[in-house]
Amino acid sequence: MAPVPLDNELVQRLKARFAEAVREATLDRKQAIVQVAVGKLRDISQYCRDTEKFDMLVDLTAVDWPKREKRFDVILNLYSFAKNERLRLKAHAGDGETVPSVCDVWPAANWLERECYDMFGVVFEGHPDLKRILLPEEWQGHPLRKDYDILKQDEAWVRENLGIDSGQ
Amino acid sequence: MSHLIPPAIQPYVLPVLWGVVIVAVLPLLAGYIVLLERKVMADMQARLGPMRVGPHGLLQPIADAVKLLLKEDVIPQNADRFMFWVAPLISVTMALVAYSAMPFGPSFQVADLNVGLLFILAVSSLGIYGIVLGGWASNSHYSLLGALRSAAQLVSYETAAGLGLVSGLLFAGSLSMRDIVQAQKDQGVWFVFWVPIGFFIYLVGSIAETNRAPFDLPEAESELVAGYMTEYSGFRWSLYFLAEYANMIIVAGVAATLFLGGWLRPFPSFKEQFPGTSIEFMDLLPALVFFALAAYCLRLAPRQPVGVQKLVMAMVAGLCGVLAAAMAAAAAFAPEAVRQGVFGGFWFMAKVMLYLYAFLWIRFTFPRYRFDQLMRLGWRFLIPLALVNVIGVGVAIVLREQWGWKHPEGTLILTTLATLGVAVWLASSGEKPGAAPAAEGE
Amino acid sequence: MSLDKILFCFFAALAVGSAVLMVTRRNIVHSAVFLITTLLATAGIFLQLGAEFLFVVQVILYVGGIMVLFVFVIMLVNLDVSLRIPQFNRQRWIAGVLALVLGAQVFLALWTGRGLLSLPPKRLAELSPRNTEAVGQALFSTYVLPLEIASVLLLVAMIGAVVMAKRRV
Amino acid sequence: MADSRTNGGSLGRPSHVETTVLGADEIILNMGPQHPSTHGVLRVKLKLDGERVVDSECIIGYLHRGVEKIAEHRSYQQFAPYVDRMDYVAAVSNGLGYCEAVEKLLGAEAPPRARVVRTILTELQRIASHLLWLGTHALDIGALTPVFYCFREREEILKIFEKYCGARLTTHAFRIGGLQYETYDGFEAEVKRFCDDFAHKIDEYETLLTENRIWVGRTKGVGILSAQDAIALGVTGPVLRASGVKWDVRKAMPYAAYDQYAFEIPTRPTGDTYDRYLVRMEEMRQSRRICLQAAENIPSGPIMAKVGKVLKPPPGEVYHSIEAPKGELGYYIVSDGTTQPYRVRVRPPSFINLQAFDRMARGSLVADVVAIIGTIDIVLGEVDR
Repeated sequence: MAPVPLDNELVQRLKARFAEAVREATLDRKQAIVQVAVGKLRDISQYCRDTEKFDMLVDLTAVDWPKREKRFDVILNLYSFAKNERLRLKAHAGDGETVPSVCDVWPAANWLERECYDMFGVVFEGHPDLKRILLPEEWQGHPLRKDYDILKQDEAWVRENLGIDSGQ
Repeated sequence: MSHLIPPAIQPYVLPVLWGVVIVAVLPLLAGYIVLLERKVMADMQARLGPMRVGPHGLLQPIADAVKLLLKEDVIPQNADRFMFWVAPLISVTMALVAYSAMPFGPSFQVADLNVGLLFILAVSSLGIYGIVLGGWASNSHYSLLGALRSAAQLVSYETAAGLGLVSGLLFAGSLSMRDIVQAQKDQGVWFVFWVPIGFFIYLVGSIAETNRAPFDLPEAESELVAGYMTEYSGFRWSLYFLAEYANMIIVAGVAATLFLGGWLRPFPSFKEQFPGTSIEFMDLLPALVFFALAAYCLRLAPRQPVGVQKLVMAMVAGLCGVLAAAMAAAAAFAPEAVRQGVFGGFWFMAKVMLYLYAFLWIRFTFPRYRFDQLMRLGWRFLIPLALVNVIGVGVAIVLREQWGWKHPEGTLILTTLATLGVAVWLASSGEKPGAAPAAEGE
Repeated sequence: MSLDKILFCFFAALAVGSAVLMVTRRNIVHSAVFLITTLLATAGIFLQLGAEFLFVVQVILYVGGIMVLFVFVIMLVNLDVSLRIPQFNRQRWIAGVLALVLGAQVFLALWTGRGLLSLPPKRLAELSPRNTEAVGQALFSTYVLPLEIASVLLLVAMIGAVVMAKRRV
Repeated sequence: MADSRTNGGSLGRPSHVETTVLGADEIILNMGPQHPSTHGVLRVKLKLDGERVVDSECIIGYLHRGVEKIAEHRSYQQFAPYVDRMDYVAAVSNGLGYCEAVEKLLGAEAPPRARVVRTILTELQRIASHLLWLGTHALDIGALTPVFYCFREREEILKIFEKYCGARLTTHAFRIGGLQYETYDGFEAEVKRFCDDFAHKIDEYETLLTENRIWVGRTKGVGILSAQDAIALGVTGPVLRASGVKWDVRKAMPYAAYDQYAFEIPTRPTGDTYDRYLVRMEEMRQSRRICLQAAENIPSGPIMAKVGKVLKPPPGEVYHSIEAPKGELGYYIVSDGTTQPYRVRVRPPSFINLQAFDRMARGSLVADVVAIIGTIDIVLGEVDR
């Protein structure tokens, strides 16, 4: 059940609208995934919400592929009440490359993008206030990156604020 | 032995004696009311409550007292030490002073001021300083908010409660606690039956004045951790606690005196006597109550797990038995005065306990008001209601005094109904719940 | 020296002493507390003179009502500010002179009327046992007009206060 | 009410409720992280204008344990117990979501008997979670008694869990591919008995609260969340349904065995605290219905699908979500063909619902904040993960 290419009306409409910004569309475990150009992410989101009625942003997260030259997958998980179907938008983003924020499309993105920035260091452009949400403000490093070892931590911060040498 | 005492001191002997008795007994009483409260709460909440210390937790209050005495007494660093130290004293002193005019029985009263009722109100209203100053002195925001809340709450509900009392006072025609009870004796009816609404208003007002749920915003643990008591610990804290329960007993006593006939026993007209003797059945009732208690404890005693607990339970049973015997003896042989005293005290405390039970019942049933709702209830519902009630009662009395209506019941029933109508109207004309302008609160 | 005298001296000393302290404390809350003790001491003197009603009114209205609101308001305002403002101003000489004059007057008055200074032999309460009723009678028969005027005045003040408070909201 | 003013006026020294004067009447009031009714280590910064909340900020993360990072260093089975520690008052639901997600990733499917048992346990867990919510919510608003009744019934449910899998709270009840344990004798009977008792018990709670004037006064019109806002903010679960959106994963995209049972999705029009209360009460009744139907006939057969000892899902990704008591609980799992997930993303309902707190709290009174925090029904273990 490897991913198979997907070519339904939705994808065609998307392709028609955003030409090559729609990189590829696949169907993995019967779930639609559309990979788009990171620059167009916001416009496509806008279109998906207004025209395609994907009115809820279920989830926004990222996956780290350090070996790729654009290491991050930014993943938007959309749901449409009208059609009762899900759509996953995926955009490749390099380290330090800014990703357009979708906060103004779905307010729900606010905290999700903050968490994404917190955990991966993906910078969202146009986010009202992009700062760490789960980790302390002054924390160094982004834990969910693959090169961030599971035993690693911001020793300086821990020593300074918790008064202990190591959490482990 | 009265000749042994120099005449200059003589008038002061008995009051001092009573005072000592009150000060000595009250903390114990308060402790056991706490136990009662915990037991009632547990019963209402499908639990057992304290069961460890002594059989059925009978020794819990003593254990608590010891714990509180031995606890470390923390004073916050930036607190105003003097105020922090003196505030609980104010609370508890005022609460105790108020007892001096409280008639526990026809003879058991420290001093019968001719403004007794006002005196009690006045002094117990001074307890607020203990709360406000304590909250301010401990220099924590929770405390301060609690203090200010309770200040505002007390001042506003005193008005309502006072007006509720007035409706009863109009019948008593005196402020002396003793005369009030006497008036009810002469008129042959407890005033609660004449001004039920006045009683109700005083009930609500007194709950609010003692900061009990659903009006316990000053110590609302889910909002302000413990209100004005947040920074207190150990003995000072227990002083506040003592003051709170002492105040509860005071308001209960006032209600019992003014509305429930004080030390008068129920059914005064029922004078059936024991065949052949001059013992009235009603006089045997207290003895029966204690006897039942004794029997119950005796039945429980052998079931206690530990030997010591068996012993304690048996002792409790014995105590109740002795009391029962004493009551019976009093009913049978004691001279009139003693009998009056004993049974007066019994019935008075019985009424106080009844009133307190209502407190607990309400506390465990209702959620807490929001502050603006509380204020609205006080100012927009209770006070207007109380005013209408007082006016109505006044009219009824004028009808009786001036135009010689011997039977004011009719007018009083009309008054009550009219007031109820007003109450319904007020309740319905209040704004929608929830949408609350914070104006009244401030 | 009878018990009455002792009590009287106690209350008087308490009143005067705490009055002085009230003026001299820097912390407003402390001043308020001393004002309260002053009022209570006065109330005590009333009680000792057998005027229970006055005593109760003093306690309920001044101590239990007005002063509570005082303290309430004091706690609403920022105390740190009040601690910094100067407590005494420059006119202490004038004040001193006036105080001397006043003191002289008081002393003179006391000296001339020293015969009357002794406390009444027996407690007034025993002369007029039910002075509450007496006060009531007096208020509603002899002095009914002033009473009504005063009450109307208070009512007006109350309504005014409510109106002004409402305007804020 | 005076307190907001006093925050500014009182001696500005540190304490649990730190306050600082901003403008004429603007105050910052800081609740938590140690506060009796922030349900854990939530910290809320409120900007007040007098008594009104004009702005609010939730400061979270005090309980962050890096669950998603841990997942990447555990095999699929090893990670299963960790999910119980997220929403620790609804561990069974978490387990169900994870197991089904991994099954989807593997292309496997639990046998029918396992699915029915899962449904029963999950619905019981929903009732237990809602009971806990009801008790604490009522306690926050000052009703002392309901919490004990709620725990009484919750205890029954936990006993059933304990008898089934040995654990009460963090029940690692399910396994990838089905169930580890066969149901014990009398399982159906006990579930049925519980459901029968519960019918009366829930009326008992309602007699304490639903008609109670004070309760209505404290909850009606408090923390209103419109349907548009709810959708825009991604709110799910009872909070969404109380705003009038008739949506439930169990109906929209049935999983486990929900497609076999008849149950209603309760909704309410206005979306205030009172409506959320009613919706959750009704949900408990519906869950009871489901349990009864399911317990009627549990199909016989195997309880474990053939998934093998070592799980090596083919490369790829899957998103699977279930209707947890708090809302839509989703798992987004990426596999790189090894025995350990390459990435596990949890879509935590509490986290996303909490985001709506600001929208609910604005314009309400300080005293309502406690009620609003309670009505969102968050579990900090899940918010912070």
